[in-house]
Amino acid sequence: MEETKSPIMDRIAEANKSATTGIDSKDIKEWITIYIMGRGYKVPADLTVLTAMEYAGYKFVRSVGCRQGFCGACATVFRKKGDYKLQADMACQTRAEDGMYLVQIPFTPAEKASYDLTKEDYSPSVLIKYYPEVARCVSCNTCTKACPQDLEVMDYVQAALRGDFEALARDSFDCIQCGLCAMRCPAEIVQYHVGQLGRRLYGRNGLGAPKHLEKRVEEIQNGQFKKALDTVISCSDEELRKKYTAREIEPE
Amino acid sequence: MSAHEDFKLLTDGMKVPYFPGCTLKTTARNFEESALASARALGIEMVELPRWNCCGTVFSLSADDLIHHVASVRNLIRVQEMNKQGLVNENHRLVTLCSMCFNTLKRSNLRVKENAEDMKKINDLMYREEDYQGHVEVVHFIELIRDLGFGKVKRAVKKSLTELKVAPYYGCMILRPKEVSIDDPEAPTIMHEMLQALGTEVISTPYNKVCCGSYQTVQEKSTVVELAHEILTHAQKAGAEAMATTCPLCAFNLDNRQKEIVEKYPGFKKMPIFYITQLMAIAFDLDKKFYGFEQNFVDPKPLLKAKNLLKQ
Amino acid sequence: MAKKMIISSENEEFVCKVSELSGEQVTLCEQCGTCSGGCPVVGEMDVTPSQMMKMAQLGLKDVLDVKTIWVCASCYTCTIRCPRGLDVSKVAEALRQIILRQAIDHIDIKAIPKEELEQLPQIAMVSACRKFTG
Amino acid sequence: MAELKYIEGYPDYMRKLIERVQETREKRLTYTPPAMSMKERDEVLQVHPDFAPGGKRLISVGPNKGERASNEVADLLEAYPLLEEGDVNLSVVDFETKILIVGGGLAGTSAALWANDSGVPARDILLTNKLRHGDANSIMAEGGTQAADREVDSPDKHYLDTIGGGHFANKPDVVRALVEDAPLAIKWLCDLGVIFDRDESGDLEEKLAGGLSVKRMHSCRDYSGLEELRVIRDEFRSRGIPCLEHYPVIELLTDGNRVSGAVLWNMETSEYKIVKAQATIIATGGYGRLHIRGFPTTNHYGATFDGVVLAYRAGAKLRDIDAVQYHPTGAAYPLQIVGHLLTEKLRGSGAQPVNIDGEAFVYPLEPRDVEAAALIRECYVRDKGITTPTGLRGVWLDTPLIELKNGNGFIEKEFPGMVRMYNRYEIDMRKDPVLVFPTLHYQNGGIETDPWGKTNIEGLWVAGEVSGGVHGKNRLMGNSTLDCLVFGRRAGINAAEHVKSHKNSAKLTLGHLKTYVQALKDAGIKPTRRAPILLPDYRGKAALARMIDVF
Repeated sequence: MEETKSPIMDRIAEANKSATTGIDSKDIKEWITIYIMGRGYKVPADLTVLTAMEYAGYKFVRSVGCRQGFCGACATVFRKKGDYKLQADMACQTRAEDGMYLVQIPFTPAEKASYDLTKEDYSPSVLIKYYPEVARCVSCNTCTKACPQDLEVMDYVQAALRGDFEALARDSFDCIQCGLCAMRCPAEIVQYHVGQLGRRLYGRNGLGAPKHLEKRVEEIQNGQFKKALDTVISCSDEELRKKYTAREIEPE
Repeated sequence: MSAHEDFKLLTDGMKVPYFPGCTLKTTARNFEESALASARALGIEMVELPRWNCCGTVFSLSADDLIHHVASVRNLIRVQEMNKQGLVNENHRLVTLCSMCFNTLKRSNLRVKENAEDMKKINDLMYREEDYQGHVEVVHFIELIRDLGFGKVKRAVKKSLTELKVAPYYGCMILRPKEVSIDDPEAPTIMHEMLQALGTEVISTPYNKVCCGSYQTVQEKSTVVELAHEILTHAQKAGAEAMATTCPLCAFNLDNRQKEIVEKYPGFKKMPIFYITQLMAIAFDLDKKFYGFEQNFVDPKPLLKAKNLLKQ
Repeated sequence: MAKKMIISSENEEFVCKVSELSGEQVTLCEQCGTCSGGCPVVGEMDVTPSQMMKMAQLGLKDVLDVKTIWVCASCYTCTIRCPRGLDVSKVAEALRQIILRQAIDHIDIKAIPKEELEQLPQIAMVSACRKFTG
Repeated sequence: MAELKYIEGYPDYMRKLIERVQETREKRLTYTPPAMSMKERDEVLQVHPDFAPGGKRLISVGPNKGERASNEVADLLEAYPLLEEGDVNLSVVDFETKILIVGGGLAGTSAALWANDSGVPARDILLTNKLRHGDANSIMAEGGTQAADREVDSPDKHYLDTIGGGHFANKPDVVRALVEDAPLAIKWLCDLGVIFDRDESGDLEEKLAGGLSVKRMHSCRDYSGLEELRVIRDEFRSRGIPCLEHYPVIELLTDGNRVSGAVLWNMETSEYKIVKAQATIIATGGYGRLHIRGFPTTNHYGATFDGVVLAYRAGAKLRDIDAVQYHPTGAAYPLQIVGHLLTEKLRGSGAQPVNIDGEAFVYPLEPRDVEAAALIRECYVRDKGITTPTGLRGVWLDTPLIELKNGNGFIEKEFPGMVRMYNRYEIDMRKDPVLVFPTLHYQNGGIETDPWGKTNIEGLWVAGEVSGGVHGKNRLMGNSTLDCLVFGRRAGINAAEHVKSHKNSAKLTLGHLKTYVQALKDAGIKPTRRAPILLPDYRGKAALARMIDVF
């Protein structure tokens, strides 16, 4: 038995169509042509490369993930009309432009070293030990040109080479591991794996263990909060609500 | 030496751009720390490039190869940027400590200076950077000291290393090829003079400019063991108790590889290998923390203790 | 008895290739042997530097198979002593590059044992990679 | 409209509307609309999608028969399976493993690591993903993870915040496990190398958030979820634990009322694989991509409710499945980021919702559901919303106010990722307001769990957003990544103990399908829908209409 309909919700669903179920052709005013793997498709203007490809009929299994620029799955290489430069970006974050020639990189083949950080000491030689190819870097900065997150990729690879963990962690932090830098590196370095190992070493050893955390973990393991939790759990629903509304909030 | 007296004023407050190189941040940190401290003692402040990348050693010799010079030219552009930020007052020189960085940077610099077309191609490739103008001059640390006059070094010495018999070891990169050499490639004297200024007894052998095997240490260790053994034993026969060098790779091949030398030549007596700046730090009686002996493979402390040159 | 050699256009092409890549006029070498005498690692070589220059002059392709070009430590002793002003180290580099540019690396950096890699300073790894990998 | 002319990221007509916002900004610096009274709240909630009529109905089959759920959820629970008994040959087992983990976000990956740490060798664990390992909702968490590890804080305070936030509907013993294990989870992450934000003294920097009484949000700049996941994924890969990508589970296998394995389906070759497992842990996340009531979503492409559908058909009990969480400020322009979450901290730092006339119309920090309802009312009841070129409506979020109130550079420092995101489209959020509209965000309920991740079905564990009971009717900020870490760990440990003490003798059958399909027929449900749907479909109508299956 359907509950009564809500007209507002229907109007919302209708208005949000372009983000939920795809656009109907009758609502579109401007059209552009993009070339997906060389084949031309007429698609609405002002779509992302991802939604434009979906409009054209592609149902993604690969080359898609979060759809919001976090996961790096929709790495795309493209040339704009009349521009010789090869560009790279996230399909979900790039506006489809008229005359754009594009192809997606569904997977970047990359060797990841296996390591147990409890057995490694905190020294630059660990990076060379697992990724000796870092020494092949010719500082040509091609990786930086490929990075959709505008990171100075070469800088953090150089930081890895000279064992500057802090600079490596800072410059590589916003990396979403999309693989575009590794695809274009003439020295065949997998920059984001090097960044990952370097950041973990820095996280473990460069920052120092937070003091109060160790203490609190011990307290919990010694059952120091057992009593406090027992009491609050045994409160009646009514007592709990009173406690909740009465609790004071720490100032900003 | 007196001609250089008036230099004393000139050098105080000299702030010169300094290119460290990757190895001076890792296995050769002691080279950098002793050098920076010794330079300060001489009134020279070596200001590290705020942003730099590996020099891309060894200088690529193929006539058509430009990509391998991009690394060096990019560092020279960083010197230009540094001068604009007013971090230094020595605006056209770049000081290096490691001989290999010196050689690579200087040769790449010469190559683009002498070949406008190569310069343009490299500048075009690095369209994200400003263009390299070609005004930077790459200088080695001891070359900088020589230009200031060894008299200044002598005056800064507080504890003369008179008891120490040291063989200077030049290696290849600061002597050869001619267009980058900081001294006479066949009969160099610059390190001899530096060691004399520090008060040591200088032991000279023809082997002080024979190659240590350089990068062969990665793929053909035996080559390095043979060469290092020759170089070390000749110096010892001439009475040397220690050796001084300015290249982290020579240091590695002569110092760390003594482990393999002893395995092959059991009779071999280990000998400490110093960076020349470590000897400067001792002679200038600087704080112990600038000596960096913990990174020397053959422990130099017993020898220094025997010569009562070691502060307790 | 002298060894009979036929110099064909293929050899000539090779001579031009080596000259162009090294930027050196290899035919100028007068075989005085100074480079071989001064070379610190000549003991490890199967063909001395001057013999290498001779093979380059004659355009003999099997100079690409010699151990010499991989034992060279680029110390430039030959370069400063050559009476004809030839840069022998550049000829050795040109021969190496002809091989490396066919994506045939001379060393496999991933095969270097981990304990060894952990010790080698950056300067050794960077220079070895430049010389022995494409 | 003629060819759209863009001026600094906005089409010209929207640029003119922004001028109105600029005109009233000065006045609004000192004026903030008062918070609503209880009566006003109830009144505005009538337009909130979770309360507005017509969105829900009673489930007609399965363990939760007779309970209310969103129509989209009920549609999937009442859908027919993708395969019948005879379609697959269950006698040939492709993978025999001790622990099968379905879903590779924070929960699944933690479960695998902790099972491995509890003695199950890597080769006896199998993690399957529908997309790539790690492309999950987890990596989009920006705010961070809660844990009561400061001196002034304690797990019981965290307990009270969580229960109060969940409208007192959470399961007490489960919340206890959550708050007690929280500091252990943070410690575990630190030891693995996660870089949490630190204050000057080097201690963990912890922030406040909506509904929290004490500062206990641990963040990693604004990539908290991503940093946590990529580190534990790196550890997972270093241990060589087997992992399948693009291999969703399309049906569980049971032996009586025990889960004994699953049927996997290779999305590229369309072949199925049979997995026999002593323990199965479901960690498939939420259901944002169902676009409940036609709302955009913050969720990733694979959030399609598969885990709950599979478990429900095998007899698992659900809890609080009616509680849908909408976040009031999802980006509404440009299309590339529609639905993307704009963290509550923007309003906390001074940004104000503003309508087309430049008026502030709601107190910025109302509870999430009330704030969302107010924005909807402004757009669809009072028609004071702004329409984007593709038809969406939204209101302005006046972010420049933050700079005026906290000083220049505050936005750049506090929201670096967001500034970069908007810069991509030439929009400078420090100078111009951004357009927002509520977005579907979190599945509060799910498969009921106990403190050890166990469900009412033997051999089946759950962890993360797919589970029900931890968050009651409304999840607090920072409790989602925590839920994944804590119950990923507990499910992993508990499953490991189970497999070490039991022999793997179970049979593989699809018996539970027979009873379920019969129940559907009895309830008069025609086989028009099939589930799990695996992926949403955004293909253009035109292309779909002319699509034929040739091979």
